[in-house]
Amino acid sequence: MAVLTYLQAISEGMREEMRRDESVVLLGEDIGVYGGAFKVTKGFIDEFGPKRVIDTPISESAIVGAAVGMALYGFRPIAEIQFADFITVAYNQIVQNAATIHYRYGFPVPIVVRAPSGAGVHGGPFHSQNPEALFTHVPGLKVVAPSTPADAKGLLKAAVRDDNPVLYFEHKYLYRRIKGEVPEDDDFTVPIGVADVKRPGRDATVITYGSTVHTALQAAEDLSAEGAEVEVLDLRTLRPYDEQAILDSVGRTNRVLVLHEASKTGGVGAEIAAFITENAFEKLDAPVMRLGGLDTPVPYSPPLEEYWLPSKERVVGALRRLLEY
Amino acid sequence: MAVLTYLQAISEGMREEMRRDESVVLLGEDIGVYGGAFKVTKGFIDEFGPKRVIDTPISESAIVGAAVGMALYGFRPIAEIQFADFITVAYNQIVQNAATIHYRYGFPVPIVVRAPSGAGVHGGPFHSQNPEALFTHVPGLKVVAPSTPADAKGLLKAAVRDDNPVLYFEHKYLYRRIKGEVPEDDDFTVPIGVADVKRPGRDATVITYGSTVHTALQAAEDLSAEGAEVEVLDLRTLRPYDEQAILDSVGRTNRVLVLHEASKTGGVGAEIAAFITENAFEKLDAPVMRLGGLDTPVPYSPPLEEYWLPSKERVVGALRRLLEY
Amino acid sequence: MPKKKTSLTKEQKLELYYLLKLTRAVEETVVRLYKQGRVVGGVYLSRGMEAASVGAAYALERDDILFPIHRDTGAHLAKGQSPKAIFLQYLGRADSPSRGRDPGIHFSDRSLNVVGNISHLGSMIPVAVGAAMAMKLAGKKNVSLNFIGEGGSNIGDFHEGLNLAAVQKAPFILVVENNQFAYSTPTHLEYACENIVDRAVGYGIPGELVDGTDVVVVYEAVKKAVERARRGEGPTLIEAKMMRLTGHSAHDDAKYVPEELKKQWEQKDPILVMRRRLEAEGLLDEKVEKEIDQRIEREIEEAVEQALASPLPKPEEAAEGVYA
Amino acid sequence: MPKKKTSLTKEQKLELYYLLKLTRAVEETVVRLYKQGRVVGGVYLSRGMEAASVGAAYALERDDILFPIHRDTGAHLAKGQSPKAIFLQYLGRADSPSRGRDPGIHFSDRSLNVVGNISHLGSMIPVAVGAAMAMKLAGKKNVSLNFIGEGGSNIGDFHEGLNLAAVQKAPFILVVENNQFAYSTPTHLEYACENIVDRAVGYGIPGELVDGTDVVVVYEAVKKAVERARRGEGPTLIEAKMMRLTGHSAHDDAKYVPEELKKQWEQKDPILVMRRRLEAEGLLDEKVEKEIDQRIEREIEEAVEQALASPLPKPEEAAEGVYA
Ligand SMILES: Cc1ncc(C[n+]2csc(CCOP(=O)(O)OP(=O)(O)O)c2C)c(N)n1
Ligand SMILES: Cc1ncc(C[n+]2csc(CCOP(=O)(O)OP(=O)(O)O)c2C)c(N)n1
Ligand SMILES: [Mg+2]
Ligand SMILES: [Mg+2]
Repeated sequence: MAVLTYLQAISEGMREEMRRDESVVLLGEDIGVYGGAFKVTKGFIDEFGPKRVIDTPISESAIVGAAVGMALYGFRPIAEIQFADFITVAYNQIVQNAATIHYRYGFPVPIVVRAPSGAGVHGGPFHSQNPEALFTHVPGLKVVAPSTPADAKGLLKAAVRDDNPVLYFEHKYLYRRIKGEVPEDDDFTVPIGVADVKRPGRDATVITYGSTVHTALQAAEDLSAEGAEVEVLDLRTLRPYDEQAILDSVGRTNRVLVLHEASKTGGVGAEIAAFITENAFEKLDAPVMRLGGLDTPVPYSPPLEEYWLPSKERVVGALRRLLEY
Repeated sequence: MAVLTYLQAISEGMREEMRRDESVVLLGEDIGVYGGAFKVTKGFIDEFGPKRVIDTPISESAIVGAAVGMALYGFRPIAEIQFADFITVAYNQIVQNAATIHYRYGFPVPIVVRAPSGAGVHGGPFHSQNPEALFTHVPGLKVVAPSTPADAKGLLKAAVRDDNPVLYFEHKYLYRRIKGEVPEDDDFTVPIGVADVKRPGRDATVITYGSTVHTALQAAEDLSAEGAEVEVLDLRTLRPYDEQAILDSVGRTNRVLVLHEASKTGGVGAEIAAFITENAFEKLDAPVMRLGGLDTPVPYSPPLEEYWLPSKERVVGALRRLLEY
Repeated sequence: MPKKKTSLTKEQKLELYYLLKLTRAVEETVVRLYKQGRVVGGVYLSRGMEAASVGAAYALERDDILFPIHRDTGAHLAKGQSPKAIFLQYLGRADSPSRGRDPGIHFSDRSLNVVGNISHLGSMIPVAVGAAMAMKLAGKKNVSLNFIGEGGSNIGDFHEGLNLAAVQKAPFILVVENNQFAYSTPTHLEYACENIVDRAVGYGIPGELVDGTDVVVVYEAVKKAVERARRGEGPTLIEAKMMRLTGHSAHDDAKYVPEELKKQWEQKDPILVMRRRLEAEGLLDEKVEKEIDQRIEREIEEAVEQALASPLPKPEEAAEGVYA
Repeated sequence: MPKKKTSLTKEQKLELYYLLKLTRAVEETVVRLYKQGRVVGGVYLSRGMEAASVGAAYALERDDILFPIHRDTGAHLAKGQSPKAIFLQYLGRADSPSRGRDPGIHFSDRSLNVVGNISHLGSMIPVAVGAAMAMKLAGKKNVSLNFIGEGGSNIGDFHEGLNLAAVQKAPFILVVENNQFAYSTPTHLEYACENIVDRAVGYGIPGELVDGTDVVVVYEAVKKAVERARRGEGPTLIEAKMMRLTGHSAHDDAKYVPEELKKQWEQKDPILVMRRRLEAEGLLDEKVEKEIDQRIEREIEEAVEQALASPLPKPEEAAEGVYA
């Protein structure tokens, strides 16, 4: 297996799918000659040409809408939103058009919307957002958020092969900071809807995804030194989420912290916590706790942004309370 | 007190606020001569003139954006979205512009966005939506959803007087079907953020809002005949929600069903259920249950739509399970 | 009014006339069913606008893709749809094209290359542009065509969609059905330009303003745009001017429309306009007219009967089919 | 290049020259701070574009409302903002206008009637239109002015905002800063019209294309639009053509821009253009030039010093102020 950065893994996943299947095309701003704002599509236009690597005007609603139209007529477009924050401009196309077509008319809409998300890079309120929970309420969408290079590649490839609209939130803080082994098998995919135990444990579970998987792993490491074994369950897919994996983990540890970088209120964690309470009430030795980013926009200045983020210290603190409950 | 329909109450609330405060203006499609698609602003243009009752082109993003701009310079605009379903077109203006300005710059943004929402009227997938949970994750917004004429008027007036962007989801099924006494005092408001016990009980609580308050009341009535006293707590405000009222009710009944018309997954109910579990775990004699619309778009044909809706029978069924737990 | 020369055959002209009348008859039937309480949802009519809807769709081949909007009964029919499908839709029946999920003429038909719309005005424009891009990329010579009201033409997606289509030289045609009102809103509150077609220059594409009450004129204009698109020369914006001769929907009496204006436009009822043309060209007499009317009556009667006999969907079906 | 007659006084012209140079100096200082690792976020520069930003804002009175966008350092300064505030912003300090919440020149100043932008291109257009509507409704004679890049002009809100402004005859001016690129994207991939200003006719408003490298020309065009707006005649679209003489942001080397093009446009550096004009008019000599440079140097030095001495915000402040 090759060792790749998270960013390289996404890139490789796309490249492989484009080589495998001519119907896979890319749409986005600056994705051609420039290779994308984060260089995820570097070299793609040379290999696949401008017909399949379509540099668009700045018009996210048209980008997603056009992707839907192409998907209805034989293509499998991957639309890139330059920063996830701007996905709200394309919101209507995603939640009203893409999400509902199959239910209404029975046509598959195989599009992927890639969106670099997340804070920690001093991007301020509009280059730091984690908008996944704006979509997980919407029937018809699939939402994924990988935390490792292998998952990033596997989920990308699965998303391209899926016949439904898949929102792919890639965390830009992880792009070059996280490296890992990635299977080279052309048909390696990570199935959508399947969670993954990133660290097994018996005393408590952190259910999380994306960047905070790493925060959770660090917190688990710290607590392990104190004798507490914390399981880290990486959801990977936020809709449809892996009910069985969640119930299994709760069955093992009986204590759960749900964690994400996005603001806490109304976040994905609410759904997960509610699901657990509803379906594993008897298994719980403590309340399901939640931890997320502050309920504010993401501020720019480092002291503010650091305070905004759910830090390892906060995760450890929450886990201590959970373990002591 | 006058007896008004839910629709009349909204209308009267707006009229009173416009008489009281010259800075209150309306923006929307067909709200002038026509008096609005649902006639909520009937006669307004005659009384207040076209300068304050602004008939706009079909461009919801500009409507909300312009409302924000007017709010920054001395006005208190009420923007009408003809059907709540179309609010997704204005999504970016609401969640990125309106919601964040105070945090970033300290300017109040006193706008109200009125949106007739809800199913039950055979409107199909795009005239039946309950989009409130698409907004309750967003810091900076307030979200209200009245169930009675008195609340409709009181919350409308409170929303107009609030210095923050308030999304006001009025349920169109209730418009002419629900009548009730409404205080005539010019300064009657229903405070934002305060829930209301619509029916007291001791055996279980239904926490709900909007149209399903009535479903819950009917279910409670049915169960009362069987000797179970179900409390109905009407949230009225979905963000910020009334934490204390929720905890108080859980303290009284120890059993909770969270109910709404919107699709269950990722809905407002998830946040409420998660909050309860986190903060009143010891008080719970049963898992917090949730009931909502199906996790699909709202279908058009009556048998499908009826099946989609969380019916009284389903509420009674869920409550029985809760009571027997 | 000087008539342009047209490439239409006699048969085609009579077919267009039949389609105009069929559209009118289908909609009148829907109104009847509505008044009988059988249509559960709203009814949006195209009376006065049939020429644009029929004429534009008639310029398409089967493999061209049609994106009709909320009043385009005529376009569905001109693309080959059966009245029965339309009735089934309004009645919300199990075997309607949307299986009871979407109301009225919001429906698709894969075999006819018709893609139904969401209600959000303008939202189909980028989707239709995408379909056009797909045709081009696949090396096909087909085009996609979408409609928009003059009211809907003020929404952001109109701009984004047309601009993208222009840059991509996508084989796309957008027909603006300018019927003087958006619901109750008169044009001077909708836009301040002379004509919506004035916007074409802002995308670097041709724009053509046509009499939207004359089906032949609309057909010719769209045909030209289709040929242009097939040649790889990119999109065209066409504005068809006409009048909505009914309320916004079946429950709207349109009191906000001045009586005089209504009267004036009644003279330009597309069926009258076409009848005058056919008579002038000697293609229509009482006998032919009667044959057409009888054919339509028969077709409608049969379709209504079959539609009414069709079952409603089973409730539990509501939960199915969210994902492919 | 024939110069238009201008109503500017000698002092004003020299002030404009000073503002151009100040803008350049402020940005160069920001780059220096960036390279020292003191600016935590991104840096977007306006080198080559100062004339449009400065010239447009200079045409406004204090009670007119300015909506600058991501490269409008010059507009902030021309509206009366201090360099210190800008440095504080980039450094994310507690007493910066946004209190460390928003980066760089994304900030507001109530006392100067400047409203900062969100990053979403075009999103401020409807907001600025609303501010203009507020002026009109309040019976004031003030206007609002917003900028947009030629890239951002392809987003839906451009269309919705301008159309609403036109229908409302709002005292609104939109200045398109056409700098040939949107990030790495050249104009032919952004739009297919000749000029962005061709879109004005589609809203029924005047459009004016100007040389965006000449601050006087921009000033005069905007001034005319402002006067028109004050007279109640509605919005104007102005397109200023120029070139972004740097990368998209401080980390972009802009390799995608042909060297020749860069060279060509270097000749039209707004500071050079204005210097030539002032020299031709006999308003500038070495002494005056030196005075200006020294003033700027002094101002910048002082501002940087003060800014660097300012504290960072307290972490806990992050949680405050979501609601009014
Ligand atoms: C984005 C959006 N806003 C509002 C509506 C509600 N609505 C439906 S039809 C209509 C009027 C449309 O006018 P126009 O585009 O001129 O088409 P017409 O109905 O006149 O054919 C309105 C406002 C909608 N469907 N979508
Ligand atoms: C809606 C949206 N999409 C994408 C971006 C990312 N982005 C920031 S600046 C920029 C290029 C803007 O080009 P233009 O409007 O021409 O302005 P310029 O930077 O050239 O001054 C892009 C794509 C954004 N800020 N907003
Ligand atoms: Mg119309
Ligand atoms: Mg540019």
